[in-house]
Amino acid sequence: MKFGVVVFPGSNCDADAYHAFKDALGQPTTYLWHKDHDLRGVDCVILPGGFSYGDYLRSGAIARFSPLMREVREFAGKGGLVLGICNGFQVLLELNLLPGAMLRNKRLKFLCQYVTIRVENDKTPFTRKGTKGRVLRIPIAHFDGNWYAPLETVKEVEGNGQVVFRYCDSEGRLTEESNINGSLNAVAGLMNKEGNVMGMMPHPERAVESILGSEDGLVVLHSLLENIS
Amino acid sequence: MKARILVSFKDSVLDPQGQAVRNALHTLGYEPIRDVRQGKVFDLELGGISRTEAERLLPEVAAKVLANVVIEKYTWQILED
Amino acid sequence: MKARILVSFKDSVLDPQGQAVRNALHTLGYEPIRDVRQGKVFDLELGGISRTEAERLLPEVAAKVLANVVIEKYTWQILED
Amino acid sequence: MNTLHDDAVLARHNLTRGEYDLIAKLIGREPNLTELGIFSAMWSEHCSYKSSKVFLKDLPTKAPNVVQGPGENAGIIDIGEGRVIVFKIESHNHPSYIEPFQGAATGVGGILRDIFTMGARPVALMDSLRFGPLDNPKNRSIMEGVVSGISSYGNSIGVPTVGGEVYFDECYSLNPLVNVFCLGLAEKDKIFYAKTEAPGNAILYVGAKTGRDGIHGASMASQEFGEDTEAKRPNVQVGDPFKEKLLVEACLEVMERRIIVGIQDMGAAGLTCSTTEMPAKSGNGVEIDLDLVPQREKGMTPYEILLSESQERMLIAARPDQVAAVKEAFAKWDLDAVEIGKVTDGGRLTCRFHGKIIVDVPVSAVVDLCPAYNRPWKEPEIPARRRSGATIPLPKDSNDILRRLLSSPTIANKEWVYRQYDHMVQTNTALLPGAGAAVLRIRGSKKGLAMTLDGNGRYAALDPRTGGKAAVAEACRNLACVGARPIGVTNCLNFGNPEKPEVMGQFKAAVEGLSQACKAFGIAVTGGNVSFYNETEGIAIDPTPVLGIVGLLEDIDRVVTPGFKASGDTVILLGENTEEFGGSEYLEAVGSISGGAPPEVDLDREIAVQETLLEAISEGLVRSANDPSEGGLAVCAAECAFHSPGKIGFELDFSEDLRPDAILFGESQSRILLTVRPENAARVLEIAAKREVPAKVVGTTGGAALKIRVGGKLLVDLPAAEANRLWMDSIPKYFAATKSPS
Ligand SMILES: Nc1ncnc2c1ncn2[C@@H]1O[C@H](COP(=O)(O)OP(=O)(O)O)[C@@H](O)[C@H]1O
Ligand SMILES: [Mg+2]
Repeated sequence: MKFGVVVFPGSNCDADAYHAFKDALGQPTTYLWHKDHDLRGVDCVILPGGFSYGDYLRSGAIARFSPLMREVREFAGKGGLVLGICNGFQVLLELNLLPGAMLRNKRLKFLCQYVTIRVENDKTPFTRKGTKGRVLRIPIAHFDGNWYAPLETVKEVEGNGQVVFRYCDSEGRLTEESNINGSLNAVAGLMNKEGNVMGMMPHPERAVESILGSEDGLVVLHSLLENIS
Repeated sequence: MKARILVSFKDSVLDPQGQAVRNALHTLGYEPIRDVRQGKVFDLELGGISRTEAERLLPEVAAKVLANVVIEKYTWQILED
Repeated sequence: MKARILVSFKDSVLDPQGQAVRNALHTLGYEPIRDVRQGKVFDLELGGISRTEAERLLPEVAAKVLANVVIEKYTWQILED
Repeated sequence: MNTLHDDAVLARHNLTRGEYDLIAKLIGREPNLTELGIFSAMWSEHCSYKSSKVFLKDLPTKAPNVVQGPGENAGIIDIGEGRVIVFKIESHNHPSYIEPFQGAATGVGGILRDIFTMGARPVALMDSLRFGPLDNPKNRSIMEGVVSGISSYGNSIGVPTVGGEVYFDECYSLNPLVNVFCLGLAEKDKIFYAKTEAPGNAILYVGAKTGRDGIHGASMASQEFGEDTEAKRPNVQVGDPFKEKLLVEACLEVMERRIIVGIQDMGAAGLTCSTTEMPAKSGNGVEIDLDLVPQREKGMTPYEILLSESQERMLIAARPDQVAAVKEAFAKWDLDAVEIGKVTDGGRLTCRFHGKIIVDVPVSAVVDLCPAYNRPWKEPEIPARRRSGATIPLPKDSNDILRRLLSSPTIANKEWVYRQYDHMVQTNTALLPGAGAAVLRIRGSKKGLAMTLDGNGRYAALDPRTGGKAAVAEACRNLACVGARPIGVTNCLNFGNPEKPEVMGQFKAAVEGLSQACKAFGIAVTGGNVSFYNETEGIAIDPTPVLGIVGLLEDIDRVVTPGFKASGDTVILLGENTEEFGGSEYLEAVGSISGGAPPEVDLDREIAVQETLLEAISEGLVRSANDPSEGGLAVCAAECAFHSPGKIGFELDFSEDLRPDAILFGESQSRILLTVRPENAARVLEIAAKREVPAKVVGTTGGAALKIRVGGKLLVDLPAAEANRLWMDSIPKYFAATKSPS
């Protein structure tokens, strides 16, 4: 399975994602330059974390206008797999490929730490190697991860089972405290209705080697591998 | 031509930054400040277009780029010809 | 009473955000937008003070809390009594 | 008789009449105002080290692993397998006081440029911070601004901030310290230097446009400027981490492809510094046209263009046939590369402006001929070293003292700070903040890199020589506790006004102390930074030498962490408790004067203790290790409990004939608290005995309480969870008021 990691100016987890898919997962992986109009025949597009365009206007807001996003949109429209991590999630929201928007974390601070998230839906191309209810330990590092959407949207999203991950405590319980950034319904990961585009704030690519403290991110990576066409 | 676009959260969206500012002001004794909402201001320098064109351009730029209409609202005005 | 304080970098100070926005707008073909400076807007709700008191309070709050006058400038206005 | 500029002009340029006459002699005529500005900046304390040079000569700068010692943008150490590390520390104290957020942010930007300008990819940042006490809202807002400034720049550019330190003391209220360290990795055969190589090469300007930022306030000559120029010229720059991220990628790309010959960042003194230092190192000159320099503002004078300290700019020398490729590489990253001049022979800097030559000076005069001063110094008065018999009464309730210590901000957990920093980006951070040193894995190698920043201003204030020594000893000890051996040193020396003999005396003594310690450890100092004039209203900060020491782990899988691993493990103390209270947090906590002498540092003992630990680690015996520093043994042991999963408690038992408060809270040096499986205790004691290091079993891990007995009496008995809460909540509590309701 071939993975493509998009590089925007200001992306800074592009190399981490590349390393995770290429070395930890052992799959052919390539960088995709934001100014190109070519997805190089990849099976899955990764929008990595970082600060595309400095996040100066809003997180992900300027990156959405990159030339390559036309192809990404088409690719997603045709059912291609797209995974947005952190800033990549924010870009997907700005692109309207996922519903809602990100607000600043509830305590108005950048947060870098391990969190625990619960698999809410294991029937997705991103989680089929997980089990519903399983708790994963994966780091976050973001300022704007407080997911928000109007009430009707939230209802729809929940009704469709689009919530893939929620922040929880180590036992899998949803608590005020474990909802670290204040996201509505503790949303940590979200997919589109069709189920081929997912965004998540936690960084699975940071949790694929035991030397770094967790391998739980492999659940997402291994799941993707199951989708070989 | 000079123009200004203001972008701020819709009233229905919580504005924690504004609240933090208000709390800070209260701590410093500025009690009369009952509420604060924080937003962004963009001061634009326009050139080579007419006022009518600018009047079309500004809301377009505001809605398409400067504000995320899921959470934000905007106003615009031409300050100077 | 409603008031508004605008805070932005002094003209000679680099405004990376404004520049990034301007560059993005140019890429999108909004050439007439020659320059962008980005700042913050604070919409305040005041209570329990007179207009005269507000006129003293606002610049004080702006200079002491909302702006760092080393690099920022501010303007204020009362929008509504 | 040199009369072109009067005393007022010289004073504004911080130049003495004597220095001025020397300049006139060196260039064979009197300098015009722009040239005066150039000399003023380059001969400033910051750029020339004129007051510190004579004392810094003592520092050991050579060792077999040193590839580059002091004198370049950063030091370089060989770590084997064809790789080198490039690292350095810088202060940004004054700007951070005036504008905490931007001041600290641009400090990060500046140190990053020092590293990637040498061809290394920055892989880690650390920050050493000193603020006034947090009960003062002004200090809180400085801290809040500084931390978010560092976080904003480092996070955005994608270099993890993996460690650091924070101290609080009244002396930093009007003069906070912000020292930032950066480390980069490079291949040994791909290091770049600031050189111009040969006449005919092109000089390219890359990065942000030049504005009127940061033109040295004290050296401003206002006559030439319009009325409103002062107001227009901000002394604090705004950082643009996004632009710098592009600059990192573009610069590393042209270096990787070897399509440039030399490169230098534009830091202090901006274009002036880079256009003189680069040719000076190659014995060349440089000719530039100031009209070609990309400018952000209209109507800038040559003086302003040359002395601007706008951020995110670099100067490149390239062969004429390389220029097109360089421009193309920068264009890919949406950056301009503008050819502003060329390399000449004859060793002069000539600048053209509106067609006229307005600067023509020999670069060597600017760069190398600043006079060095042997300023008068006064040997510091050291309080009598008292090893016993503190005059303070014994504490009635040691639990209470421990509670106070754990919640003192200097000792309390610093998560409030480091969780605002992305410390994991680049996915190399094997040991996250929380331990005494950070550890990075090195891809494609078994080895690991450890790094730490340390310094204790209070010790240095009481006895600068010991303070310097102690900083080195503690830093190395922190490295040893994770299993690393020190390989290189950088340092940031924060002091008061060097024109005061007392301050100069402190400086001299501190440098001697740290120099002596580095020699004992056999490690070289590869660079650093001196920050003088840390005074406000005539009151100087405590002399604060901050050491940045990097260590190497031979086997990263053997990395040791401070947290207890299991109940029932045996706790061993290496080293010896003594009755030393001077400069301790304990004295501070009981409200006693922080007088006396700081704890003595016996370097032979220190090294023997660390070697014992390293040997035990290499045999795979050690389950956890931590060193008692601020707050002493009780705090040290408590930290091991807090870092353990499930907050494993301990029971320790001491029976020495010492004041109990000395055992619990004294800060005697050269001690390490470690745990082993019970069956391995004897072997550790054996290793210690072989090295003549005092070592003994002092207790076991387990239970849910922190328990310490001295002479049979249970003096400390606190539930681990409660103690942990005090330690965790102390700093966040101060900032709770500004928190938004969630
Ligand atoms: N300013 C800071 N930035 C990042 N990490 C910090 C900072 N201050 C403290 N830390 C981290 O908190 C931990 C404890 O620091 P400290 O108490 O100074 O350790 P030690 O006493 O062992 O030197 C360390 O891991 C350190 O890196
Ligand atoms: Mg320390």
